[in-house]
Amino acid sequence: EDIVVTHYGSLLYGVPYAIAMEKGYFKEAGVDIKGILTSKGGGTSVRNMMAGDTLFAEVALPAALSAIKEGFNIKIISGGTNGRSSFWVTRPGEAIDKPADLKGKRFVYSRPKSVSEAITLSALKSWDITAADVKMIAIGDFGAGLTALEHNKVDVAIIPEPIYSQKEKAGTKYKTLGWLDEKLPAYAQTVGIATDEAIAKNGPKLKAVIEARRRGVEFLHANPKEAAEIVAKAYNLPLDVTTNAIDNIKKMNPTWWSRGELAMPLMQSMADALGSVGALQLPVDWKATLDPQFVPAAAAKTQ
Amino acid sequence: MRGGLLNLRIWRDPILVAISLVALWQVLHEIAGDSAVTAPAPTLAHLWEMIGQARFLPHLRETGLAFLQALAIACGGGVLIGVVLGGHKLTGEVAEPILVALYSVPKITLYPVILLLFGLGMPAKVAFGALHGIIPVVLFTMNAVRNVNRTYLRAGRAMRLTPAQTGWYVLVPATLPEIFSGLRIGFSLTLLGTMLGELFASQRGLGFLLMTAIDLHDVKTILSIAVLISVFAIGANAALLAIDKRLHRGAAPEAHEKP
Amino acid sequence: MAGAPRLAAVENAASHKVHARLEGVTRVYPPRAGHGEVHALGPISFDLRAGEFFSVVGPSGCGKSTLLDVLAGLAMPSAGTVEFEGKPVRGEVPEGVGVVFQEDASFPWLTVEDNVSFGLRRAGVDAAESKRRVDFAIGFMGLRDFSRAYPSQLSGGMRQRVCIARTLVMQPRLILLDEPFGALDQQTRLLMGDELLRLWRETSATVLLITHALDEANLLSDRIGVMSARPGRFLEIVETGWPRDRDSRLAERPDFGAVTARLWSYLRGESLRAMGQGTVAR
Amino acid sequence: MAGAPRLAAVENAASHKVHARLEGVTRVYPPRAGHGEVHALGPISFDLRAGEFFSVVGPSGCGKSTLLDVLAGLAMPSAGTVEFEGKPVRGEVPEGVGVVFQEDASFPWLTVEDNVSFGLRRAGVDAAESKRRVDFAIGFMGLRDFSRAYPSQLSGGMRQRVCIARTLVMQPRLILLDEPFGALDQQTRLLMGDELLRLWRETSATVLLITHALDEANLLSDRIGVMSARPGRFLEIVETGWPRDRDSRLAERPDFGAVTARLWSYLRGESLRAMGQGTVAR
Amino acid sequence: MSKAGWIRTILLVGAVGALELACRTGAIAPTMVTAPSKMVTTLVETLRSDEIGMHLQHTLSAVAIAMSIAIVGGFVIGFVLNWVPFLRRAFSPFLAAYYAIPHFAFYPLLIVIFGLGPVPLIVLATLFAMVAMILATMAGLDRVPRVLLKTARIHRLSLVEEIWRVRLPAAAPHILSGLKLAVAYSFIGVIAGEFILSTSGIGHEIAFAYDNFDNPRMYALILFVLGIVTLFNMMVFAWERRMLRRRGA
Ligand SMILES: Nc1ncnc2c1ncn2[C@@H]1O[C@H](COP(=O)(O)OP(=O)(O)OP(=O)(O)O)[C@@H](O)[C@H]1O
Ligand SMILES: Nc1ncnc2c1ncn2[C@@H]1O[C@H](COP(=O)(O)OP(=O)(O)OP(=O)(O)O)[C@@H](O)[C@H]1O
Ligand SMILES: [Mg+2]
Ligand SMILES: [Mg+2]
Repeated sequence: EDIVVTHYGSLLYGVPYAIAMEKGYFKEAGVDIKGILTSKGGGTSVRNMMAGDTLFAEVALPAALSAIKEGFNIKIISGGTNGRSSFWVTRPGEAIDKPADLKGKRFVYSRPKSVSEAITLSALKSWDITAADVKMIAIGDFGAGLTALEHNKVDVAIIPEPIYSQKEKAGTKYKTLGWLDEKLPAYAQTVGIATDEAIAKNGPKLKAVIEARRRGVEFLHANPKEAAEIVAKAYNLPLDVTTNAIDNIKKMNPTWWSRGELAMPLMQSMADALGSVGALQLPVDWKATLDPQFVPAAAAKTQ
Repeated sequence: MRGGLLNLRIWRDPILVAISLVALWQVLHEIAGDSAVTAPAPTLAHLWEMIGQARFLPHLRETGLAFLQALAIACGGGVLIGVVLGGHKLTGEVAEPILVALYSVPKITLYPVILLLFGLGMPAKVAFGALHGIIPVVLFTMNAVRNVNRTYLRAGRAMRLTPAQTGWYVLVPATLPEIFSGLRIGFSLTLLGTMLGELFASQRGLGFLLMTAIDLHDVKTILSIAVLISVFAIGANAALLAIDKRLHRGAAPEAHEKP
Repeated sequence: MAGAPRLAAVENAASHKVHARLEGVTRVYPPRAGHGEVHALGPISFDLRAGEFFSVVGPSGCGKSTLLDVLAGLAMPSAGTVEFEGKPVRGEVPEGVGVVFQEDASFPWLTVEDNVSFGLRRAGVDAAESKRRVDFAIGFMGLRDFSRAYPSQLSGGMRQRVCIARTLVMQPRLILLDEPFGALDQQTRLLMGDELLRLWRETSATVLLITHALDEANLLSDRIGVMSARPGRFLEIVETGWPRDRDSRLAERPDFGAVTARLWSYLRGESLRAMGQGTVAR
Repeated sequence: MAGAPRLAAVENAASHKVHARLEGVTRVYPPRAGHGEVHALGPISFDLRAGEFFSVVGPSGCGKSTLLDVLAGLAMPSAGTVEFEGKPVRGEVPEGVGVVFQEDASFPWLTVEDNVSFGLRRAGVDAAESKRRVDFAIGFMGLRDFSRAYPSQLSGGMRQRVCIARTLVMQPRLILLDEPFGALDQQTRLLMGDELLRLWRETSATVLLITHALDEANLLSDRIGVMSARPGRFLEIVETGWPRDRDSRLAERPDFGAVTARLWSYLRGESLRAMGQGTVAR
Repeated sequence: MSKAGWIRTILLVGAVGALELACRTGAIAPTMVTAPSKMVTTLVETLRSDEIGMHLQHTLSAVAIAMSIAIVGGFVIGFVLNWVPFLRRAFSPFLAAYYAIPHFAFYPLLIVIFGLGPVPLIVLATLFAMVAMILATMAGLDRVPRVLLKTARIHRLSLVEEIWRVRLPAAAPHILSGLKLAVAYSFIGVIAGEFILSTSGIGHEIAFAYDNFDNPRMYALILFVLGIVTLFNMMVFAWERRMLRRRGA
């Protein structure tokens, strides 16, 4: 079986899967995962899962919500990652030290009505700054944002891990704005989804995937060093970068990699954020959206 | 024959251009810095290292395999369709506007349709590649066929050639330079299309490498892959040019007679 | 060319008194970009007898090439019917018909040799036989030094000779020639004419030759059709009555000049009419 | 054509005894695809006298068109020099030279009218004068019914006439014609020849005519250059000695035939040699 | 309508009908492709909304600029390359290879050089469209019969006149393949660029609908692009037909 994991091979959503693959957790749990497909963007990830014989996908929550809203026959069956995994940065020496300094600055985000826009605006709102006070610039992807930042075309950009660690290693200096989202409520980033058909037919396998992933997360917390090594190999990244990146994420948010539980409040706060920029119509009918039957007991307990 | 593949003279000028391109690259690097363009030397070193790694080969093979299939479809199908559309007036008038209009839509938007038709995996990649490359071949061939000297066609009819023979023995050789122009564009676009296919869903292939590199903002790897592909495409182009030159050497117009 | 399997042709020629027949044929070019319809030809009815040498003369633009197109099946008549060897010709060139066009129709991407052997190869003639015929034709056409040259390296007349060779190697039963010697000097014309006569005698093929040279028409033909100014019709079909076994020395006969003069007299008025006419619908 | 500003031409013709001069001119085509180098022409040295009518005859492929290209400045001689009106011609066509090519050179995207007025428009001839000349030329060439037709709607001979008209409306001082009447019937040829003579007399232009018809060369020319088989050289330059004020009735003179016969005798051997020759390097 | 037009219409109607049927009967899930009727109704709705005008204007102006530069520039460059053998030899292998370069990887670079406005988009589309035009121009100019060039020289045309009055019209039917591609590529370049680089324009709207799984809107907009492109193409086709008719094809 194949599964789809958004940004597998680059961003760190896929770490538990890489570990589970390496450690043979999938087999042990009763599912034979042959490959992990990556794809760019939530829209494509969901479509890929629906088109192929893929069992399961971990995709961005907004993509899952929109797809379900538009009548795609899928359900959210497990939690993925929660909270933030990236830094807001500006150029070193830039005088942005307090919320008031943000006024009139140029913020870069990936695409209109995306998570990055929603979260940025939510964070600003938490400091009583409105969209009208700043300049929001869509630029496609993070890389372009960094380039724009360096050339003084924008003032604040977002860097997710492991790009941040990689840049740091390469000697690029940024000034992080850690305080920016202090007051932001926690939110869910990615979730596990499956088609109704798979849910009906492949229940045990889905369960196994979620269970294997959970064990991956446990392992990650228990053996951070080895985990970093596994990721370095799977993602073809330098070991110090992965070590650093995993560290950073844990520092920011110890429970970024959830154990699979469906954390309602976190999902709700993401939905609210999206709703506030008009990317999602509220309210969400969670009943029709979720199918919690596969969340492993072990995960449910830790919640 | 002058113009053999080993002739130094025909390589000198393109090499000069290549050197200027590298110089331009260096200049761009100076302007834009590492976050947009890494410098030529370290990039090439990185590329060399990448190619050396054992894990690189499966990626290359994956893309190569898809590309070759797509290329065969784009070239073979393109010339065939081009000859038919150009040679048969009614078919051409009916089909051309539909083809061209569909082609003008960015292929990315057709991704769901491709998924529907070909599913996920190799067939979809091949289809994506062929879809990009075939129309230039069709258009160049078709247009050339339409403007073929009518007397050649009349001669063909007088010799009772079948439509297939007319196509193969008259229309194709008569339009070879245009067909090759189309093939050159088609070749490159097929390559691009195949990689685009890998951007959407993959676990292997150059497109996969490129996508993760973009995600990671790993400019050096992005450029390395771009250079690899460009060098390959340029080499293939030069080869196509050389073949083209040999094939229609008799019909080739003389160079301008300079006073 | 010479000494080729020609029995079939002879039999065929013998079994059909009429080799090709035109009945009430007209051709009107439809109106197109900037110009109204052009009534180019006819109505014309005439029989091409099996094995005869027929020439067509007429003023420029009178419809000679159009007639050839219709007869060869390259164009459909707007009205009337065409028959070849008893079967109707409708938009397709029948087997056994060879055509040399007025324009240069040599394929620029092939060498002289390959141009000449083009039809043979398509027809599946075996290699040895094909080579023999091609070599002969190239030599006879004076192109031996240029057999590996491409048409772009030839003079106008040489290219025309390539096209003649390409048609004759096929040994057609009906040979249609549209001013095949137009770009040749008179002496070469004579040589070619004699050879064409010899070939015609030997193979019993039927020949229809469009020419501007009245002497040539006279010398070569059994019958000569004189065409009127457009729309082309036969004003007169002149029977020469020359013996089958003739060559260019015929021109020395006293009655030879009389036939040329007769053609002249018919044509004088037509050419003037063709050049000065102002009667046709725009 | 007629009655146009021709004083300039007359003066010019008068001030140069020699209008164009070739000295030791040869032309060798370099080796290319499948064929070795071809020594097409020369060495040739001769003077074209101002105001004369000079014809060139020679076997097919002997280098006549090549000679014309060199003389017009369209091709560079491989050796030797070309002069026109005292100035060297080096790879550029001098002002005052008009050429009609052997191939069809009509512009397929222009109507007959626009083809004919092509050169006039850019030469800055004023609209009324231009229209007058174009109308005259089209009418004279028998194309009045087809002035708005495109070349694809014309017969071979009609297209040739378009090209002749296009050149003559420019009233060049040196007119180079490469078999301009090749696709025309004999009667039309005669008409055109007479008109060409009239034009030549009226404008004192110098004419160089390449032709295959010996009668025509004889009738029209002051001098006739007979070319050898390739590489083309003048075997002989025949002076006809006809009066300037001549026309086609000249053919009735008793001494007319003698000149044609002389041309014939020179050419017979050359054509045979050209057709059968096997001496040139591959 | 011409015979070809009728057949084309019948074919299209048939195809659309079949698709409609497949969608209605559920053979094709609405999550994959939207029924044509839905596309049209959504399109009408979309066109009624105010913002679409702005997007349309952005896209079309970028396309128009890119297309004009590409066509004129492509011809000029093609001509120069054809004219100077050294340049032709030097650049030929690189020209078509350009299409293989994954240009989307260079958006950051474009932003650095051309800023954040519409310029990078236009540059992208122009380059994409121009190369086809260059190649077609070169192939077309090779086809100009030598005797016509000789005629031009006999008339002592200046270089510009020769290009304009002889080479261009003689090569025009062959250059058409480049022109058709240039039209297509200007659209592709701008719209695909808008997917990523822009916050407005039809391309951005399509991408947005795509990401939000708003299939009806996405297909409606694609349909709209198809319509506009067809409009452009029809002008080219009409011109081609007229030209071919004159030249007797
Ligand atoms: N494709 C065409 N479309 C329209 N009119 C045409 C076409 N071809 C020929 N014509 C017209 O038909 C008439 C006869 O043309 P055709 O070529 O048969 O003449 P021809 O006798 O062969 O003349 P020539 O001796 O000059 O070759 C001419 O008036 C010409 O204008
Ligand atoms: N472009 C070329 N490249 C090589 N050889 C050429 C080229 N053009 C002409 N020739 C050769 O030069 C010789 C003379 O050619 P040219 O066209 O001058 O002959 P011509 O006298 O005009 O013949 P014709 O009466 O048949 O038109 C021929 O043998 C021909 O093969
Ligand atoms: Mg004709
Ligand atoms: Mg010649």
